[in-house]
Order: sequence, then C-alpha cells, then structure tokens
Amino acid sequence: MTQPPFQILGEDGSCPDSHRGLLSDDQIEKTLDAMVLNRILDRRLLMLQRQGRLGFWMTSHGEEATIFGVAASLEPEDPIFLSYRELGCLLWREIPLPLIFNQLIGNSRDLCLGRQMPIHYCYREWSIPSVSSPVGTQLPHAAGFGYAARLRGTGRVALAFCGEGTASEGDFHTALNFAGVFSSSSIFVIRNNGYAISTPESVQTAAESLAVRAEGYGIAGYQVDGNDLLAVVNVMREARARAAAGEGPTLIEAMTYRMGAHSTADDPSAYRTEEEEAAWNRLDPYERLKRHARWRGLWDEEAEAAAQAGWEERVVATLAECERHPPPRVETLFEGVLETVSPQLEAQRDAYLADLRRSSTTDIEVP
Amino acid sequence: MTQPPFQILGEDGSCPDSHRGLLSDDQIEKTLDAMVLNRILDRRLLMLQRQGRLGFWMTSHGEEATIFGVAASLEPEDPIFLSYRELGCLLWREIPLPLIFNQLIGNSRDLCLGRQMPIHYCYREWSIPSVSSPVGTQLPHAAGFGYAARLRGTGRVALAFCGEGTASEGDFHTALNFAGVFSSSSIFVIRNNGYAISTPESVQTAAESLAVRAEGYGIAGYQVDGNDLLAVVNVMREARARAAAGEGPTLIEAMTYRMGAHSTADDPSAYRTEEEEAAWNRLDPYERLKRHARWRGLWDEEAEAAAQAGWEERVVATLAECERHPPPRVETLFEGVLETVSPQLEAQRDAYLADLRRSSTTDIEVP
Amino acid sequence: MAETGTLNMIQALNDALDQYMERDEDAVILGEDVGHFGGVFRVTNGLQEKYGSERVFDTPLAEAGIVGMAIGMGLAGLRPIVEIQFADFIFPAFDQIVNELAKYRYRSGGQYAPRVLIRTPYGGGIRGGHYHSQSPEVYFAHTPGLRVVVPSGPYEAKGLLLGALECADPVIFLEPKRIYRAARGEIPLDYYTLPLERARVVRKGEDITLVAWGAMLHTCQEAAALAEGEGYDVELIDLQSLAPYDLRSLVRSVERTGRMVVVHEAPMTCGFGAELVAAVQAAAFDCLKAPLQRVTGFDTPFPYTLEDHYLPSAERITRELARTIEY
Amino acid sequence: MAETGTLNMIQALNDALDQYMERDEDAVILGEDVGHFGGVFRVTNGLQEKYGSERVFDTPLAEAGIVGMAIGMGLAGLRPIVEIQFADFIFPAFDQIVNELAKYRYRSGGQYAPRVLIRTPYGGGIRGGHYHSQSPEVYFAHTPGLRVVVPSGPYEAKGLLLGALECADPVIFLEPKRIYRAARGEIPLDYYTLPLERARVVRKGEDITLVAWGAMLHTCQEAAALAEGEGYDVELIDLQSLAPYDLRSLVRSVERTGRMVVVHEAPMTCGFGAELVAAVQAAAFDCLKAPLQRVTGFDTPFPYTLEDHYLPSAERITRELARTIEY
Ligand SMILES: Cc1ncc(C[n+]2csc(CCOP(=O)(O)OP(=O)(O)O)c2C)c(N)n1
Ligand SMILES: Cc1ncc(C[n+]2csc(CCOP(=O)(O)OP(=O)(O)O)c2C)c(N)n1
Ligand SMILES: [Mg+2]
Ligand SMILES: [Mg+2]
Repeated sequence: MTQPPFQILGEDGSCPDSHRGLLSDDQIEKTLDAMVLNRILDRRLLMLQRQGRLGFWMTSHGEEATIFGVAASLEPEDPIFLSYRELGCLLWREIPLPLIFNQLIGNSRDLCLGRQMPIHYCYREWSIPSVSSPVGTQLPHAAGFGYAARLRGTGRVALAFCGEGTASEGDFHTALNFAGVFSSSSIFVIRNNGYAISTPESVQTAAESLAVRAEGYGIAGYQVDGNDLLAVVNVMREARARAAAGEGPTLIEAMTYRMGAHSTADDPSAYRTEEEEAAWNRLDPYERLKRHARWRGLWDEEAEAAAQAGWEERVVATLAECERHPPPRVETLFEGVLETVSPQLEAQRDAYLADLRRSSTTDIEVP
Repeated sequence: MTQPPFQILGEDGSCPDSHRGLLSDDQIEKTLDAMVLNRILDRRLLMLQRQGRLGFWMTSHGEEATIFGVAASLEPEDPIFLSYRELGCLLWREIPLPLIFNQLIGNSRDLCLGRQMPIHYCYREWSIPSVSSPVGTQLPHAAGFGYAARLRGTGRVALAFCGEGTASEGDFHTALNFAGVFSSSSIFVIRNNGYAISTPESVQTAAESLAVRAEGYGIAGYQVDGNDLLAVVNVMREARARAAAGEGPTLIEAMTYRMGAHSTADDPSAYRTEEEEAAWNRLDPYERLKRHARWRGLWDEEAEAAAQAGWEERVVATLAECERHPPPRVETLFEGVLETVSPQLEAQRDAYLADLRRSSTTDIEVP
Repeated sequence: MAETGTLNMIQALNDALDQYMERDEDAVILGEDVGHFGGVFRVTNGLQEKYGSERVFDTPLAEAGIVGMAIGMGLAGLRPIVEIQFADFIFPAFDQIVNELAKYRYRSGGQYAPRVLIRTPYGGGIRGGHYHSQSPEVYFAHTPGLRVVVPSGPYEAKGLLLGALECADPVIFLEPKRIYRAARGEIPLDYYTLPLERARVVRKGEDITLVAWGAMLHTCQEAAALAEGEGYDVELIDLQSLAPYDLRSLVRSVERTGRMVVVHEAPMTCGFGAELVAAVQAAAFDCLKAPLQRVTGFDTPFPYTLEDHYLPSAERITRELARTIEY
Repeated sequence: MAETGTLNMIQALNDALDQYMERDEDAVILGEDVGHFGGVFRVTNGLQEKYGSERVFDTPLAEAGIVGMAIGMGLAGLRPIVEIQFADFIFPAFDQIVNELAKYRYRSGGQYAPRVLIRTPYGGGIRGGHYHSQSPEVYFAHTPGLRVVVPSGPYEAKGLLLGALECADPVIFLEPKRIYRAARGEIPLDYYTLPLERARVVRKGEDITLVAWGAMLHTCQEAAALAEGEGYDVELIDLQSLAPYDLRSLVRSVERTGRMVVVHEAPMTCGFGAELVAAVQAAAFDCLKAPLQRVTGFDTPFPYTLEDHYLPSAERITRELARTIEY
C-alpha cells in the first residue's frame, strides 16, 4: 500500500478513453452544477452563522469530489449513512432546498421538528437515515442495513461515510468486522481529509494507510485520490457491484483535504500552515473537474456564471422564506419519544403547558 | 499470511541448534514441572467444582505452550494483563499455591477478599493486575502501562492476553491502535484456540488470520504455532526486546486449541466433533515439549512421575488447608469502594450490621 | 379450551420467541452463541434449526457491533431481537443504546424507528460476583426513548416478551436469571400478550405497599408471608415495567396503606427505588404515615462470597416492613 | 497576602491543571485536541508547551481507548487526567469507566487503585441539541467506586479540581460548559483545594431549601431573587459533590425549612433529584410541610430549537418554590 492512491484525471483534465464512460456528459455537468451550489451554500451559511442567523455550520470545501463521486455511484434508494460533512449527497439526490434549510434553522417545517443541531439531517424519502453527532455510530448501522439488504435480496447497498479520525473508534472495528463476517452489502468510505478538528492524521494511526485495514477484515480495500471525481466513481462502481452481488463489503479510503475550518467553532490557523493549505488548494476538486469538463468540451465560463447566478438567487430567496417559518410548537417537544407519550412525560408536559399558559412573564410563544 | 504459522519443534522433538538456546535445560524442566502442576490443577479443580466445593473453573488444557512460552519470555516485573485462561503465568511466577486457592475459594485470606469469582486473580507483588470478566478491557490497559513504561524508561514491557473471540471487541481496536500511535512497550497475545464458548473462529472474522491486523496498526505481527513452546518463546523474545527498546508493540497470534470445555458451565460436545478434538490432541503441547526434553536427554518417566506425585500431594494438602479458612468478615463488604467509606455506604453498613447483630433468624456469621 | 403447560422461565421465553418468529417474517435473532448452541442459558434453543441460520445467528464477540448492526437491520425494516449474554456485558453497547437506539425515533421526527428488542439476563443470586450479577435498570430507565421491562415468572415472561415484541419501541428486556429455572408455572401454550406499563398487584394488603420486580418479587413474597406471621398485612406489587412505570397503581395503593417499601438488587444510591419514592411522596404526600423506604443492594460492586449479605433477604425486607409500619 | 485575579471558569480550570502538573511529575493530560490546540474549550491551553508533548498529548479519536489507556497508565503509577471533549461522547468509554475504573480498587482488594480523573464539559444552554447538552451525572453517581464532582463557578472550579486531583479515587469531573466563560470571579492565584463531599450554602433562608449544582445554581440564584420579590425566603445549596453527596447538610436545612425543591437539567425520571428527595424524605420525614419537588429537564432527548423550554428557567423554578411553600 506504498503506491500513491489511485488516480484517473490527468493534470490537464484528460482521462484515458477506458474511463471516459464512467460518467456521462450530463452527469459531469450535473456534478459541476451541484458543486457550484455546494460552494455557494458553504460560503453563505458560514456568513449566516457569523451573523447569528444560523447556529452552526461545517463546510465540505475541498472534499467535494469524494462526496459527489460516492453519491453519483449509488442508486437513489441506496441508503447513505452520512457522517456530517457530506452536504453534496443531499444536493446530488436533489432534496429540495427548503427541506435542507428548514433543518438547518430548526423551524416548524423541519422534518425533524428542530430537535437536532444544523447538519443532523434525516430524509427517509431520499434514503438518508438520521445523522447524529457521536462519530462512527453510523458504521455498524450500515453493516446491519447491508446484511438486511443481502438477506432480503433487495439489491440495496448501504453506504457509510466517516472521517479518518473516526476510524479510530471501536465502532469502526466492529462495523467492518461484522460486515466482513456477514458479507453485508455495504461500502465504507473514509474521507481522509488530514485532520480531526486540530488533530493531524499522524496521531490517528501508525499504519501507512487506513485502507490496509481491509485485509484484517477479509474485505476489499482501496486507497483513492479523493479529489479525483472519476477515480472515486471508478472504485465506487466496482464496490457497489460487488456489494449488490452479495460478494461483500468494501473499504475505500479517499485522500483529500479539509480546506476550511472543522466547523464554525474552529480556527485552523492555530494548528496548520498556509503552505499546506495552498498546496492542497492547487488540487481543488472543483477546478480539476472543471478542467476535465473543458477537456470534454463541456461547461464553459458562461455555464458556470449562469449556474452561480441562478443558485445565488435561489438560495437567497429560499433562505429568506425558510427563515420566516416559526419555531416548532412547544407540544412537539413532548411527542415521539416513544410511539405514545409515557405517563411520566405526560404529567411533565401537562404541568409545564398549564404553567406556560398561566405565566405572564414569559415571552415564549404559547401554543 | 497464507504460510503456516511459525514452528520450531520437529515431530520427533528435535529443534535446530540455532534455537536450542532459547530456553536452558533448567527452564525446560521448570516448564514441564509447572505444566504437570497445571494439568493436576485443571483436573482437580474441575472435580472440586463438580462436587460443589468450588464455584467455577476454566481449564487451559491444550494451551499451555502459549501460556508458558509467554511467561518464560518476560521479566518478573513485566505486568501480565491476563484474560482468564492463563493459570500457567501464575505458576511460572511461582505465586504460592495458597494465594491462588484462597482466591478460587474466595475466603478471608484471599488478597481480594472474596469479592470476585474464581480465576479473577490479582497479585500486585507478582505484577499481575486484576482480572475482570468483561473480555478485552485489559487490552487498552496494557497499551497505557506500556506507554508509561516507555515514558519513564523503566524497561518494563506490558503483556496482554486475549482470545480470538475477544479480538472482535472495540477495545481490541483501540488498544492496538493506541499502542501503535504511542509506541507503547506492549505485547498483545491472541490465544486463538478455535472457539469463543460455542462460536467457532470462522464467525469472528472473514480475514485469513488475526495477525494480519497488525499492519493496519503499523505494528509488528506474527502468527505462531501456539502448541510449540520454543516457537512462542522465539517470537516473544523478539517482541520483548523491541518493546523494551522503545521500538513499539507487537501482535502475536498463537494458534492453539481449547481442549476442554469453555468453563464448568459448558459442554462442548454440543458444538464440535470428537474427531476435531482428537486431531488437536495429537498436537498436545505437553507431549510435544516432553518429546523435546527427551531429545535433550531431560525429564525421564521417573522425573515426570515424581513431579506428578509431589504436586498431587501438595495440591491436596494445600486445598484442604485453604478450605478451612472462613469467609471474609461481613464488614469487608463495605470497605475499599473508595479510599474512605462514603457517608451513603456508611449509613447502609451501620443499619445492616446493627440489624444483623440483633437478628436471631440468620445463620450468617456475625462479625 | 386453550391448552396449558408447566414451563419454567427459559422455556416460556423460548416459546415466546418461537411463536413470534413464526408470525413475523422480519424477526431475526442475533447475539453471542444464540445460534446452533441456543444461548448460554438455552433461551434460543432450537430456533436456528427451525428458522435457519440467516434469521437466528451467532455474531462476533462485540456487543457494540451487535446492537449497532441490529439498529441498521431495524432501519432496513427487519425486527431484530438481540441477546446480550449477561447484562454486565451490555456496556460496550451503551453508546449505541443511549445515543442511537433511544434517540432514533425522536431525532428523525418519526421518520425512522428501528424496532430493536434487547434481551439480557440480569441480577444476582447465581454466585456470579462483580460481572455476572449486576442490575443496570436505572441506566436505561433514566434514558428517554427506551422501554425497560422485567418479568417475574414464566407467565409474565412469555406475555410481556410477546407484548414487547409487538410494540414499536426499543425495549430493554431484563431477565432475572436467578429464577430462570426456579420459577415454574402453568401457562397458556397459545400466543398471548400482556400489556406493558401495567403494575400487577400480587397480593392485597392494608398496612403497607411493598414494590419489587424480577427475582426480588419472590423474596418479597417470602417477606410478606413472614410479615403476616408477625401480624402485618402487606400489599405486594410487581412493577413489571420500569420505563414507563405505572405510578397510578402505586399511588392508589399507598393512598390506602400510607406506607411503602421498595426493594431492588441494584445499589441504593440513584437506584430505581429513589424514583418511586420521589414520585409517590409527591403524589400521595397527605396520606403518608411513615417515610417511604428502600431495601436494596449496597453501594459497592456486587460481591462474590458475601453475596447473601448483599442481596436483600426476606428477613431484611421484613424488618424494614415492620419498622415502617411501627414508625 | 495571597494574590487574587479575576478569572472565568476556563481560566480557573487551566490554572488548576497548570499548578497540579507543576507539583506532580506523574500527572499526564490526554484527550482529543488537548495538546497543541489546548482543547476545544481551551481548558488545557498552553500546557503542552509548558510540560511537553509526552505529558500533555492528543490521542486518536476513541474515548474507550483514552480511558482504557489512562487506567493502564494509572496502574503503572502515573496520574492521568483525561478530557472527554463533551460528556455526550463519554459513552463509548462507559464500559471502561463502570466495569473497570470504578471497580478496580475494590476488586483488587486495594492492591491497585488507578488514579484517573476524567474532566468533561456537560449540560445545556449552548444550543447544542441532543449531543452537546446532556447531563449524564446519574449514570456515574449510581455506579459505586466513582466520585462525581460539579463546580459552579471559578473559585469552586479551581479548588474542587485541585481537591479532586489530590484525592486517590477515580473522579468524574463535570464542567458546566454554559458558564465556562460567563461565570467570572476574583479567586486566589495560589494553590488551594476545596474539600469534596461538602455542600455549600449559597444563601440562607427560612421558607424552603433549594438544591442545585453546576449551571443550574445560577438559574436558582435568579429564582431565589424572584421568590424574594414575592416574599419567600429561600435557602440555596450548591451540592458540588454528587457522589458521595452531603446528605447531612441538606437534612439540616430541610429540618428547618420543611420544604425542598431540587433542580437539574437531566431528565426527571431517575434523575439525581430522585435520590435527594428519597433520602431527605426518609431522614427528615417528621419535619416535612409539603411534598419535596423536582424541577428538571423533561423525559425527552435534549432538544435544539426548544432548548429554552427544556431547561429549567428561573420562572419555572420560582413557580415551584411558591407552589411548595403555599402547599
Ligand atoms: C464520539 C465522539 N467523540 C468526539 C466527538 C467530537 N468531534 C466531532 S467531529 C470530531 C473530529 C472528527 O474528525 P474526522 O473523523 O476526521 O472527520 P472530519 O471532521 O475531518 O470530517 C470530533 C473529535 C464526537 N462528535 N463524537
Ligand atoms: C464483554 C463480554 N461479553 C461477553 C462475555 C461472555 N464471555 C465470556 S468468555 C467468552 C468467550 C471468549 O472467547 P475467546 O475470546 O476466544 O477466549 P477463550 O474463552 O477462547 O479463551 C464470552 C462470550 C464477556 N465475558 N465479556
Ligand atoms: Mg478528518
Ligand atoms: Mg477462543
């Protein structure tokens, strides 16, 4: 595993004829368009957070080729167990922007009723199970879903993302080991973006790569250039075919870089150099894909400008609209813990709501 | 890792000259003597359990070469983090039999005050930290101890045992990964004895071996014939030297077989064949070592018979003596949870002991 | 009419699992040694043979993996039934249970609600020491989003397990292993369910309310009989479901008796008894004739040799009953 | 005389760690991002620079590994100080904490007693939703063998942390992150310790005893002031140590006031309030004038948008104070 990660795209944007068909011209344009939107959102939501209009944001700037490469290689009903930095998967599946913004804002139209922080998405209709903060917990879920898929012969493949930091958790071990033992129809993608908050990759493991762990689980493993969309699609297609055929799971380590801060609560200048960032910036996945598109004769400056302008406008308008929705009703706080409200919680709710109705000092909206 | 596990002892008991010096004649005899005792204990304690005089027992029959090979390769002050099936390590370190029996019985002379089930040893004077039932928890302890040893330059090496089943736990992953990252002076030995209770090794992993996992942690890894004492000592010596020199941890997978039941609560005939057992019986580690001793001109029938008779007698006498000690005083139940007794526990204790003194119906010995 | 048979708890649980597996094609049983071997306590005995090794199977030795995988199976529409070999070994799966399983329905706004039931033998009385004796009910009862159910005999075991299996919520089903074989009784062989969340009055009485669950119920029965000998009339209640719990039945009883003793094996501090005492004193304050009391395990790890001192005995409970009545 | 300075809780904790590291060569700090970066809340800021990267270091992202490794370091004689980045993420280490760390001294008959202190920010109020807001104190307070300590201001933070670091027991040190920066005060710059296990009377009063800890103490101070406006005289107690806890001080207070309200952020059912109510009603039964009450978080996962409804507010507490006094 000392060879460099697998690549397809040349420096000039070219690719061998053998791999040109991995994505159609339409798919390349769809990806670029979605990447434009992704960057607009990253920029605008960061701004919104700074203005105090949004609680929290985490950018995926720099990791888009990995994220879109994965999304583009799956069937629409394949569940994607997100870590949290994979907005692109929602965009690829064309989840309506308002549904995304309502979650981020946590308003009354949020499908999850404003119960979780921004980014903790859940869209069952689009096969996006619920995101949670504890890292790595989603990995055994994907092993289990993939087992069910194989057992039922549904043809579904469960995909899970995690960061290279998260691969240190015990859940990573049990997930990959179980998936191997049970030949789950699952794919595990490590976004190796160099950092877990401030902690560099070198602290996570003494091994040469994370992909080598696959052998220890008796499953297929690849390291791929995570900023090379076609390379990602290539290993993903193979992995998906294998999983769908019941031939077992795959571990993919995508080598990329977290261009931005860990989150809006973080400032990376405290722990890494501008030179490092600049070096990775030269490998920007959007720029590389754009060069490829040009090489194919697609996506000229005009198309890009049109996409940018169009999305900017839609994003601004949609955000404004979503910000107008009120917060969820107070009663929703007490619903859906179990299928029915427990007597304990019922008593707590009744007492609280009664007081709330009576109270004059509160400025909290009373239901 | 498809080659057969590393071996030294020939079928005829011979070994290459290059490896003869791994253990001296004295050490070979000491090992055989201790193995004789080990088998006597396995037999007798099993019997005692059947008679209701002992709560529980787990034999190590069949795995002695691994266990003694490890013990013989360590320095006396190297901590051994036992799993539970490694009585031999206590015997090699010559922990007095009464201390062992007192623990098994859980009487007032037990250093741990009868607080844990049989086999949950702890002998600080002999560098045996406390055994607990949850499997695998000891592995990160060995990583931490090994880090402290390297940091302090004590020259100590922390050794941890686990079964092949236990290697599936998350703690296995974090322990080996941390040990690798921090270059802990630690050695991890998997006794791959084919079964975790009834579950065969094949259910634990889809990989070809457990030793291959070492690469995923960036540490050294070996698979060794666990019924070949010299082979175990050989990899252990190397691993110990590396660890002591601050060159990092090693994973050793010792291929062996659990000849007996999992524990006195188990009956393996429900899940495996006599043929399988017979095949492994032909590789009996005691017999193999005996052949080697004969080849060296050591340990004749007479020596064996003398050892057997001597140990039988001592075991019987010592057991009888230890069985006479009373259970721990009731007050000990309330001591040593924290350094001092908490007010909550103090109140519970005082109320209980007062009632106990007053009560006439109880036949429990009152302090 | 409906046939009955004399079953112990293990057989009753096995019967419940068998009948449920028969009815619900989505049901899958997984855990350590639950397959061919039928579980170390034999609760899943014969089920792999009957339902095949894709629906009843051994897993690698990793509780976090078992529960995590079960959640994923549940998300895919299966109905996983997990066995954790001993409750003492559930803690590696704690994160998956409290942060994932318990919160999945709520946090997804009801879009997903993986139906995972976790069965596990718990409690003392088998000379198991620290790690084969613990009673972890509070850790789960304190966690919103989980049900905690504890049967006290074969009839309850079968009916509550089937009730729990029909229910859409995640359930921690704690099986009192001490009475796995000792508690035998004649129970219906047909399929039946018992409602969750309903306490059961085991014995009517006027002087004091005694509350327990699981194996302690039997010790309390002894205690109630002993107390009767001393002239005290004890009302004994089997709580059965700890989360949610049936406060109304307790309050109704204490309003009559004015007194309550709660018994459990877990350590006293922050044990489930604290919750019952706190809730009952708030709801029935004006009726109380004496402080509500707890008879429990001590605030120590569960001991081996001195187990009989640690576990509440009928004598210890009887003394507390008398003391509270004579207050 | 002793110098003082105005510090917030983060600075006070940092100062305590710094002084302890200086005195105890065996002390080692480990956790996620605690090294060069100084922790996501900056509590370990500057310590790696001062004490080197072998004594203050980042670990791989695995809480079970962090605590497990710390136990091993403790067995070897080091004095590990662990940071778990958020209390919500302590659960992967739960088995290592409750089955290993908590029981090590007892089960080894005192032969080994690894001195591991685990610091972790906990509680709500920062818009953290399910996973950056939880209050897990009961899980640990119910587990024999652990201490649980919660400071409510910079003076307590420094003194209790140093007290906990000097103590030989495993400690779960819960830091109320909501007031990390908000709680500022003038505190001694010298080394000092505060005794563990002692509740602190924050405000004397005659009508009712109000008990809290951590960030809720400040909300209770507001509530006591509001209640004073309504003519009620509230005695406010900062519990500080939850395990063991200072029952005697509470009882002494309730014997005088006859009433008690306990406030915490964790869900009500089986919350720590239940323990306090159960113990106090048993010890002070004859003095009680009204049911002892709990004002707490609800039995739901911790919400995001509706956090202000979930967390006990000064108004909610005041209403309960009035209700209990007027009972
Ligand atoms: C169990 C757990 N521990 C700690 C955290 C806090 N945390 C959030 S993200 C993060 C770093 C994750 O790094 P990585 O897995 O590399 O993913 P990336 O952020 O780089 O995409 C940490 C430590 C958490 N969310 N969950
Ligand atoms: C965390 C945990 N889960 C389950 C058990 C129950 N248990 C005890 S031993 C054992 C099998 C262990 O197998 P292996 O690791 O191969 O060791 P061996 O017994 O073969 O020596 C199991 C499942 C346990 N002790 N701890
Ligand atoms: Mg990362
Ligand atoms: Mg084994």
